[in-house]
Parts: sequence; C-alpha cells; structure tokens
Amino acid sequence: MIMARFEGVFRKYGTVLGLILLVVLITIINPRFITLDNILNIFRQVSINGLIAFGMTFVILTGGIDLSVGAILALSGMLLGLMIAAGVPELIAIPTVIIFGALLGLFNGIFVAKVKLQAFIVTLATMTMYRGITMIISDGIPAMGLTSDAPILNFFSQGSILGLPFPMVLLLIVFVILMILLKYTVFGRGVYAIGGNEEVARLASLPTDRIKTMVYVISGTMAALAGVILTSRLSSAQPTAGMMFELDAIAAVVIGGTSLAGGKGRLFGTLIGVLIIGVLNNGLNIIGVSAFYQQFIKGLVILLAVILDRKSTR
Amino acid sequence: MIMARFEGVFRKYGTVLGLILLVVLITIINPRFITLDNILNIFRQVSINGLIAFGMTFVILTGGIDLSVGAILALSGMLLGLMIAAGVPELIAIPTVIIFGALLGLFNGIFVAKVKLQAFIVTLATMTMYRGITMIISDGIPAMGLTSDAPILNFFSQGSILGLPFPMVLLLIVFVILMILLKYTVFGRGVYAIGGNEEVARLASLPTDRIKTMVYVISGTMAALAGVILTSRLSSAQPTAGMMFELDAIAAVVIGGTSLAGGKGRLFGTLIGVLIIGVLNNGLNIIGVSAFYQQFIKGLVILLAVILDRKSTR
Amino acid sequence: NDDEASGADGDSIALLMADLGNPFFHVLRDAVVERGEELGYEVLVYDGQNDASRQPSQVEDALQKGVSAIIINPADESSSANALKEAIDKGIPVVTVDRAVDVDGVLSYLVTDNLKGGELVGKWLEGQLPDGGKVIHMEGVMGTAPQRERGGGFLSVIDPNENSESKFEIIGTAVGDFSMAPAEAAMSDLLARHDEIDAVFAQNDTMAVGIARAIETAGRQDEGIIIIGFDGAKEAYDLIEKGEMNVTAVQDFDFIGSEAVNFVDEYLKNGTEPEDFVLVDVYMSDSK
Amino acid sequence: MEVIMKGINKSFSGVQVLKGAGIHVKEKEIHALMGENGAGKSTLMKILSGVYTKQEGLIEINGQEQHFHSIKDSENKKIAFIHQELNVLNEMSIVENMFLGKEIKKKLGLVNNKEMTKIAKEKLHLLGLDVDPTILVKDISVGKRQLVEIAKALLMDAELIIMDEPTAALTDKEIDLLFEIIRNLKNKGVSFIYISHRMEEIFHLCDTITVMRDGSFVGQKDTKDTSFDEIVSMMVGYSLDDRFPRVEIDPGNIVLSVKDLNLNGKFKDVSFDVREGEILGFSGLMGSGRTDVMHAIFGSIPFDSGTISINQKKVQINSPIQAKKNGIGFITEDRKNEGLILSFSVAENTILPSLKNFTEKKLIKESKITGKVAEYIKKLNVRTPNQTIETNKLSGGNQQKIVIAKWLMTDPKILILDEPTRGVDVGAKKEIYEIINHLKKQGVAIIVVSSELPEVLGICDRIAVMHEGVLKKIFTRLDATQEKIMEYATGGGK
Ligand SMILES: Nc1ncnc2c1ncn2[C@@H]1O[C@H](COP(=O)(O)OP(=O)(O)OP(=O)(O)O)[C@@H](O)[C@H]1O
Ligand SMILES: Nc1ncnc2c1ncn2[C@@H]1O[C@H](COP(=O)(O)OP(=O)(O)OP(=O)(O)O)[C@@H](O)[C@H]1O
Ligand SMILES: [Mg+2]
Ligand SMILES: [Mg+2]
Repeated sequence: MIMARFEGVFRKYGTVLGLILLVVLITIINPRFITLDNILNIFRQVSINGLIAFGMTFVILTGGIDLSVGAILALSGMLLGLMIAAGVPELIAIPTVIIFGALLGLFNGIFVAKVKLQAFIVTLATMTMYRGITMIISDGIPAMGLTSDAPILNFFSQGSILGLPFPMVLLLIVFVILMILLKYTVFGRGVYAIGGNEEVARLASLPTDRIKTMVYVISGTMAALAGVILTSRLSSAQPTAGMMFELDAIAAVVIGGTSLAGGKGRLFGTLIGVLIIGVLNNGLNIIGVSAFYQQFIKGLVILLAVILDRKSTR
Repeated sequence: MIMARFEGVFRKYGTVLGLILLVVLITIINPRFITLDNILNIFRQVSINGLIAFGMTFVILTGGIDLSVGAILALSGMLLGLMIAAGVPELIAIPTVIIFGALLGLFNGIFVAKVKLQAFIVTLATMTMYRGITMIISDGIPAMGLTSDAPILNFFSQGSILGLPFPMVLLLIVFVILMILLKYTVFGRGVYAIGGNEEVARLASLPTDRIKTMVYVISGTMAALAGVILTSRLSSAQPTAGMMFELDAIAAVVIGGTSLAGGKGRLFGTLIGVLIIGVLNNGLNIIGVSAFYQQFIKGLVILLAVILDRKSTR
Repeated sequence: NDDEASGADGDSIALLMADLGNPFFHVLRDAVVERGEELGYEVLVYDGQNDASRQPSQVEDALQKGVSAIIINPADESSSANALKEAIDKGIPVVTVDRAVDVDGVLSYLVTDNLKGGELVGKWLEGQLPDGGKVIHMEGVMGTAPQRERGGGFLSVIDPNENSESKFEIIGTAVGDFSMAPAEAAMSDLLARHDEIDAVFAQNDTMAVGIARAIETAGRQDEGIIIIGFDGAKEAYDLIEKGEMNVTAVQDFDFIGSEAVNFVDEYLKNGTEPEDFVLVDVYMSDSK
Repeated sequence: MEVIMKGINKSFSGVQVLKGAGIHVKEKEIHALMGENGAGKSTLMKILSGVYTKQEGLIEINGQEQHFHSIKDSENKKIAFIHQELNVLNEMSIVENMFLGKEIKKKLGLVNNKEMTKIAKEKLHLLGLDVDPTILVKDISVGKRQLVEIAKALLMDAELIIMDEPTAALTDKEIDLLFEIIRNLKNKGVSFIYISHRMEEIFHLCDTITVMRDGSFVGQKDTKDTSFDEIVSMMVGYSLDDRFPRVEIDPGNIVLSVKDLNLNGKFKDVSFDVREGEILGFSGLMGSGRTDVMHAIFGSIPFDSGTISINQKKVQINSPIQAKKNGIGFITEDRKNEGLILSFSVAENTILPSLKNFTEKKLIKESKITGKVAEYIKKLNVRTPNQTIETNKLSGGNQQKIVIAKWLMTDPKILILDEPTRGVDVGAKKEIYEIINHLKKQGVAIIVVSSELPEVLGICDRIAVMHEGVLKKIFTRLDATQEKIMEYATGGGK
C-alpha cells in the first residue's frame, strides 16, 4: 500500500526522485553542499532561470516555444540600466521595463497567434532583432554601478525577507500566482486545451488567439522581471546578457515533464527542473569538478533526468 | 497564362522571390555585390551552413530537431585537428572524423528513436556533452597550422574544380545525392511519412525506428563534413567552433518552407534558405552596415521571408 | 581548517577565469596554477564561459567551498562586485587580474592597459605608414571591455573623426566575435568589397589568424596587407615567423598571473599588503 | 483463405479488453464482425494483422498455426487491413500513399514512379476513381481518401481483406461500387472480414455474421438464417424494440433563420428556418456542403454574404465565441480532430465550452465541476469508469456522448449536430436519438446533418436536401421518402 502510494508520487513527479538523488550524491561527495547558506545561495542563483522557465512553461503548454527570452532579458535589463543611469527614479523605471518586456512578448504573440507563423522561427527572428536593438540603444556599452543610488533595485538581489533572499521570495510568490493562473482560471485551462488540440479549443468557443498571444506576454514579462533581478545582481546592465538562457529555461521545462508538443505538464515540474539545473551548476562547483568536465556532466545529467522521467511516467 | 504559371512558381517556391528581391536590393546599394568573385565567395561561405542545413532538413522532415550539429562540427573538427597534428595521414583522418560524426548522430538517433525521448531535449543534452568532450580532448586549445602539410585537407576549402570553389562543388554534389535520397528512395518516402504521421508510417510496416535513427546519422555526418571544411578553411580547429550554427541551419530550413511539424518541405527550399542567410550576411558587410544594425536587420529579414513564404503558399 | 575528504578546504585559491574558450587566457591560467602549486596551494579553476552572469554564482560557490583566496579575471567591472564584497567582508583576499572590479577592499589588481594597448597599435601603424592608408578594423564581441577599450584606443589614433591629424581611412569595420570563423568570413566579404587594403587591426590574435587565412584564400597574400593582432599568442608568432602576419600587441599574462599569486601568498603568510594597483604595459612584438 | 481465431485474450495496462474472442472465416466468404462500441472488434483485427500481439489463444490460417509479431508477418500471409481511422498522409500524393512501404524499385534501388503511377491509376479506376494519382491526398475529398485506402489493399493481392468501417465516409454511389468490387474479389477466392455499424449494409453484403460483446465471442449466424432483431439483441444483450424513437410536439416560434448564405466554392444562397422544438434534418451526398454551412452559422469559418437571424433579430457571428453567446451549440462531425482533446480527461473535455460557469470570483472550483459532470454522465448514460480517464480510452459511442454533453452543458437554444451517430453502435445510436428528443421537448431548435437516410427519416420533422452547395428542397416528414431525397441529393428533382 505505502509502497504503491510512494510509487504513485514518483510516477507523477518522476524528476523529484532525480533531484533527491542528485542532492544526496553531491552531499556525500562534499557535505558543505547541504549548509543552509548554500541552499539559500542556490535559490538566489536559480531565481533568474526559474522566472524565465515559468513563463516558458505557459508557452510550451500551448505547443509553442520562445527563443527570445534571453534577448528580452538583455533588452529590458539594458533599458533599465539606461534609465537608472539617466536618473529616472527607480520606482518608475522598474515597472516600465517590466511592461516593456510584456510588449516585446506581445510582439512575438501577435506573429504567432494572428499571423500564424511558427513560434520557433518568430522568436528566433525576434531574438536576433531584440539583441540588435539592445546593441543599438546601448552602443554596445554596459551600464555600470547601477545599484549604488538605487536601493530598491539593489533589494531585488541583495535584499532579504524573513531571512530568505528576496529573489527566492519573489520566485516563490510568482510561482504561486502563476500556478493559480494555470490551474484555477479559464485562461489556464485554455492554455492546456490549445496545446491539446487547438482546433477543438477554438470550436469549444475558447478565445484561442488571445490565449496564445497572452502566453508570450507572460513569457516576456517574466524575462523582463528576470532582467531586473540580473541587473540588480550584477549592478550593471550587460548588452550581451542572457545568452543561451532560453536553452536553460527550455531544458528546465522539459526536465520537469512538460511535453514540447503541448497540452501536458505542470508548473511544479518546471520548478523541480529549475532546481535540478541549479543544484547541478552549484554542486559541480562545490565538488570542484574542472570546468571542461562540468559541461559534459551537465549534458549527461539532463539526459538521465529525462530518461528517468520517462520511465516513471510510463 | 504566363502570369499564372509565374505565380505558380512563386507559390511553390515562395522564398525564391525573397532571395531575388534581396539580391536586387543589395546590388542597387552596392553593385560590387554581384561580381563573380563575390558570388563564388558567398557560395564558399554558405557551404558550411548549407551542409548542416541539408542534414537538418531530413531531421525536421521527420518532425525532429537537431541542436547538436554545431557541437558535432566542433568535436569532429577538433578530432581532425588533433589527428593531423599527431601526424595521422589525412586520407585516414578525414574519413575517420566523418564516420565519427555519423556515430555522434547515431547516439542522438538511438535516444530519439529507441528510447523515445523528445529530440529537442536529447540533442540539447548531447550538444552540451559533445562540447564538453571537445574541451576535454583539446584542453581548450586550438590546433593550428593544419593545412601546411595536408594538401587534401587544404583542398577542401582552397581547391577549385572547373573554376568553382571546391566547397561549392561539394555542396552541390551533396545536394544532388541527398535530393535523390529524399525523393527517389524508399527511405526518403519514409522520412516524409514519419513526419506526416508516424502511426500511419508504422501501420504501413515502415521501419520507423530505423528511419528516425538514420536521419540523425545523416545530420551528424553532414555536420562532421562541415567540420572538415571549416577546419580546412581556418587551417585550424577551434574548440569553440560552430557556436549557434544550429540556429542558422534551422532558420535556413524553415525559411525554405519546411514545416517544423514535419512531413512537409523540400531540400531545394533549404538551399534557397541557406542562400538567403548567406547573401544577407555577406550583403550587409558589402554594404557596410554597422554591426549593431546587422543583427536587427537579419532578424527582420528572416521574419519577412517567413511571412512572404506563408503568404505565397496560402 | 577542518580537513574534509575533498581536501579542498586547506589552502586553496579560487581562480575565476572569464573565458577559457579563448586559448590566450590559458597563459594566464597556467601562470597562476603553476605559481600557486609551487607555493603549495591547490588552485581551483572556474570558467565563466564568456558570460558575465556566471561569475557571481561562481564566487558564491567558491565561498561555500571555503577557499582561502580569490583571484579573478572578471568579465567586466561590476558584475561580480556584490559577490566579491561578500568575500572581502569575510576577510578573504581578492586579487583581480586583467580588469578591475568596482568594489572596495580588493587586495590588488593587476591589469593590462587595453586602452593604451589600442593606442600603441595605432601609433605603431602610424609609424609603418606615415602617409596613412586604408584600414580595416575587426572587432571582438560587442559590448565587452576589451572590444571597447582596444577599439577605442586604436580609433583615437587612427580614425580621422577622432584624430584630425590622422591620414588614415577606416574603410571597413566588422565583428569577428574574438573568434576565428566569423572573422575569416567577415574578412572574405571585405576582401570582395575592397580592392585596396593597407592594414587590418584584429582585436585579438585568433581573429588575426582567421584574417590571414581569408587573405590567403582570396589569393591576395602578396599585396602586403599589414595584419596586426593583439595578445601575443603562440599562433600569432607562428604566423609572423612565416611572414603571414606582422605584429601583435603583447599582454604579459605570465607576469600578471604569477605576480597575483605572489601577492596572495605574501598576504596570507605575512599579512603584507601589496600595491593595490599594478598597471602592466602592452608592447608590440614580432618575435617570441 | 480460411482463418480461425480462438480463445484470444488481450489486456492493455492491466485492463482485459479481449477475453476468449474468436472468429472463423471460411474461404470465399464475406464475414461480418459486429458488436457494440468498445466490444473489441478493432482490437481483435489488430491482432490478426500483427499490429498487436495476442497474449493467449490460437490463430490458424489454412490449418496452420501462426504467431504474428509484426505487420510484415501478416502481410506476408496476404492479409490486408483497412483501418477504422483514415490512415493516409495528407501531404503526400495518392500514389505515394498507396505504395508506402511497398514501393516498386528500379535497379539502383530508386523508386519507379512511372510504374507505380500506372498501377495506381488502374487500381483506382477499378474503384471508379479516375483522378490523377500524383495529386496530393489533401486535395481530394474524405470519401475519396477512403477509396485510396481500399485501393492500397487491392495492391497487395491479398487473400483476406479486413475492412473496419470502410463506408463511414463514402457516398451511396461509392458504396455500391465498393460492394460490387468486394463481391467480384470474393468470387476470385478472396475472403473478407467486414466491420460496420450500419445494419442495412451487413444484411445486404455479408454471408456470415460473428457477434462479440465485452471482448468475448457471442455467436455466429448465417445471414440468411437470422434477423436484425436477433443480431441486435446478441450485440447489446437485450432487444431493442424501436430503432428510431420519436416524439411528436408542435413546433413553436422560428428561432434560427438563415437567409441567402453564400460562400464562394462551397455553398450558394442557402436559406432555411428552424423552430422551437423542431428537428430539421440535412441530407445530401458527402461533400454537398452541409458541414460548411453549419460551420458558417457557427462562426468557425467566414462566409461571403447572407444573414443569420436569431429570434427574428439579425446577428453578427464571426467566431464560435459569439455563436455560443447567441445560444448556438455545435457538435462537429469529426470527433477526433474537432470534438475532443483525446489526451484530456472526460471531465476536462466536457467543461471546455462552459468553463466560465464553474468559476467563483474568476477562480475555477473543482468541486462544482465534479458534480456537474457526474450529472451529465448519468443523464446521457455515458459508460466510463470515472471522470478522470482520458477520452481516448473510451469507445466511439461514448466519446460521441461526451461531445454532446459538452454542448448540452452550455444550455443551447439552437443545437447543430453534424453526423452525430457516425461510427456509433445501434444501442448508443438510440440513446443519442433519445437525448435529441429530450432536447426537442424542451424547445431547443435542432439541426441534424446526417448521411444515413433511415436516421434522417426516422427522427427529423423536416428534411433539407443539399446538392453541390445548393439547398434543393425542404421536405416535411410525411412527404419524404428515401427515393425522393436521393433524387434531389443527386441533382435531380425540380
Ligand atoms: N491501445 C489501447 N490501450 C488501452 N485500451 C485500449 C487500447 N485500444 C483499445 N482499447 C480499449 O479496448 C476496448 C475495445 O476497443 P476496440 O477499439 O477494439 O473496440 P471496437 O469494438 O472496435 O469499437 P468501435 O465500434 O467503437 O470501433 C475499448 O474499451 C478500448 O477503450
Ligand atoms: N477534412 C477535410 N479536409 C479536406 N476537405 C474536406 C474535409 N472535409 C470535407 N471536405 C471537403 O469539403 C467539401 C465540402 O464538404 P462539407 O463537409 O461541407 O460537405 P458535407 O455535405 O457535410 O459532406 P461531409 O459529410 O463529407 O462532411 C467537400 O468537397 C468535402 O469533401
Ligand atoms: Mg473499432
Ligand atoms: Mg459533413
């Protein structure tokens, strides 16, 4: 009985097992891994990929993909940097760039939902365009030393609430909000339905175009929010920030058991996927694996995690 | 009548129109673009992306994707470099790395076809692994000056046949072979059938697993062949070669009208897609567009090309 | 010192490299590792893979691991500032090499003067071509400090827009991303566009090698196009020896690396504070 | 070919689907296999054709025991299988589809397109289909696609041909031709296993009938020695007295009024009214444009001109969202691609159009859903183990009921049902008619599009007949006969 229930949990959350295994293994090799300090450290580190991956989960659930998230992060981060550097009050600048991120997502969404182009190619193109715009507006020069006169921006990475780092708190709050949005709203059900079969969803009188547009808006918003945290963390806005972040986010979503075909998956899985990648990055550093081997091991663990997930959900 | 036939061609090959427009536009801005020298230069340059994109076309036609091509290129190029540097005769080294590329593709293929994991995540993981292996075997150090004692390797980029650069000749030969494979063999039919509906293909008693594995082998082989050309071209093997090449190849395939959902598309379209990207890269340099604007324009043109293709095939 | 199984909690130094994908930085890494091991330290090497956002995490991870000192080759001036501040607050000595970090309390920083290096290249070129000429500028990864500083220094001398006395003309600028293949491809395009080129400045040697190869492919190696690299990498000297390249602006990474370890060692053993700022000049060289 | 299957057992992930199933097909025989939806007919045939492997039991062909492990194994024994679902690739040409996996090769291993095209043309001609075999399958009608599948089987020189509901998408003319071909082949020694839910067809065509129920063999009868009623009661376990129940009520006011609806190339000047408590039937050949008209009314495809009025007021319907707001429900004909998200559960599918009704302060309440879905499962007598099972695990008839439940939950004033009983067994068909009648009594205006004449005549109050996009005639029930409807449907009449 208990065994069966146990099995049930793992069938449902195959990758939780993977995460536990990974944590145990790393802890055995170097027990310093499991200190409170380090755990908070990991959460602080994963918050950026986490936010992006949450947005990406919505997109992937509809059967789409968003390759432009890294570029949106860079562009909105740079905009934030330029605004702060130009003396715009941070209470204006921060919301502005988050809305700006939403607009960049809207642009993606319109091409996918209304013009009906393939998401992969739309966001590949906008990725290049957004990166180009970042370069143009910044002239390729990073904005530096941003947090010295911007306490709120600084709080985004350095602050803490009840002893927990603010990025971690933010990640968890966003997680809860998005989970409610996904599981308990008409919109969320629509996201799954579109991924399941768009035509069926349309004929069931769901506003499919609007929902499809919205998921890109969410993804863009999350990328911009991640951009704020990164800018805060680095105290600077880098024009080349966020390179390849899209791949880490997609990996987290897929490791978390969401199907790239859409319609099937959960946000909790993505959180686990994000943690697996975060633990892996941190753990390999803590163990002291040499840089070149880290890449190889990372790839291998991703492959194993997905195999594990597949075996358990069969 | 003539108008109608004209229209038919464009409906079938929507992007041909895009390519022509692009060429005309660039030529108007700077007529040096259209010199024989520069045209041969473009063909020499696109041969690398072209070969990879041809292999990618097979993968995408089955509904898969191969993100590891850039990494396979780097790894097989590095292996070639190390072998040549170690004094292995080039007539042994070159075929060896091409077979090696096929094996890396086979590894991808097995995980996709037999273990039945999603192609995106398999090749994302192997991309990381292959890049890690490249770093490990090379210690991150390029192999230099390879062609000085390797005339055959040198011929791969510097040679010419009947006045045409060898990479161009190779590209066209491979194009013809792969086109025959795709259009006139049972295997090629199977590739389309699997992309169209794998279940239907299975019920027609096609060896679907074998075909799916094979397309990754082809993709890996093409990437390795591209790796040989790049190594020859640079006369050196760079451990970080081929970064983001997968995106250029996928873009070429999609611009060429092949659907990422699989089952629909043609190799000729990919060739046009490759040329559009090549002409764009070269043209922007020839016109002298500033680097910051190049990225933006590239993204925009990709978007326009896909819209054009969609409008014409409606 | 609680000696753990990993042994890494003894006297270890974390070396954070910005990008080991760039082989030239291996010189710096090797210098630090070699000197460190001579002095009995374990050196843990981290690779930032050319991504500024990785380094703060690596600093945090190194602190978690309990290293005794940090030598960092920062990806830029500010990204790892917050993380390094934490280290400094914990009393761990931090030495930055090749680039400064905008944080108080750094033990020392040893830096190649990239701006001055760029100017030096410009001046060297003026010396070669007193009557000016047509110049191509191959830039590294846009937005990175070496790209801005080397380019800025170079242009301040050569670009007529910035230096009215310059007799040069910049006929083409392209981005080679500090790596060989894009530099080679962009150079091929520029060769197709320009019949007359007098000199090319590549912001690092890897790109210079690609440029030389593109010139060879175009069959224009006999036009006497001057190729200038930056770094002082082995491959540059090889080409210079063969007469396919002219000169490179050398950064003395051997010196910077071993000196950084010396500073840390002195501080840990005797509490000696070194000079807080060591500026290492670039020099032009055409032979190893 | 003589085939004996005996004591066949098969389970899927622990659920036993076949228990002691079997069939005995003799040489030169057309053998019907009958049973309710989900009885296991298709599964049994998939075992005979090597798609699945059996767990227990015996398969004998011409007296020899067989162990099929793959489709190739059964093909080698000259067994061809035309599956229930259309198995064609829309993006490939007819000839490519026909020869898929069986291409004729030249030397060098290249495919011989010329030869294949020639043969394809011949085989298609046999089926009365004179199209260019090199055109893409997506450019021919669904009925023709079915014929392509049949042509595929003819290619094999099969000695046993299994047909799983081959006529579901064919016109009467095509069906007649098909039957002629089947009889011809039979005379040449080919045996057939024929699965269909159309009782008339079975009695018209088949020599022998095997009935199965709940995965088991129930009995075998010679067609000439049995009756509709006997077979039906063997299938469902009880006798079904009236196949087409009807209720008579006086229709009320005009609810839906369509005037001069046009869509270039699809339909022309279509006008009709539907009243409260009235069932308007739509008859016609496949491809006569009925489905397109319904989609236009529902807003899921745009139309060129014309007006739609509801309760005498002109309305603008540009999307299914507006259609629903105007009280229209639409049960689409293609349950797999338009009706259900097959990977979703019964509950998730059922609530899709009425999601908003389950919210409180914008948040969905799970508890509300469970109760409501249970109510409809009971009301429509849906046979499902629970609400959370994926719909692709249900039989066709029960899937269809879920699609109906989905729209009933929105309380439509106007309900359009497009081929509501396609592929549904006799028992479930009757249940669906009863649901329709119940709605009629509640005053819903109902449109039933159907290609089965007995059904249209059995349940509708008036019958509209379409031909090539034109609404030719609207009969009242008393005027309508099969012959008259066919006359108009094929372009005759005045
Ligand atoms: N692959 C499968 N996995 C699980 N259950 C299955 C599978 N295939 C069929 N079943 C179940 O087996 C039972 C028999 O299905 P089958 O398709 O053989 O019925 P059928 O008699 O052909 O019905 P219909 O007349 O609706 O086509 C059904 O309950 C069905 O849900
Ligand atoms: N899924 C489909 N794909 C392509 N063409 C189709 C499809 N469904 C119908 N058609 C074609 O569209 C035309 C109009 O068909 P429509 O469905 O409106 O007619 P219908 O009278 O309802 O016939 P059916 O019962 O076949 O749907 C016909 O030529 C039909 O064959
Ligand atoms: Mg069936
Ligand atoms: Mg219809």
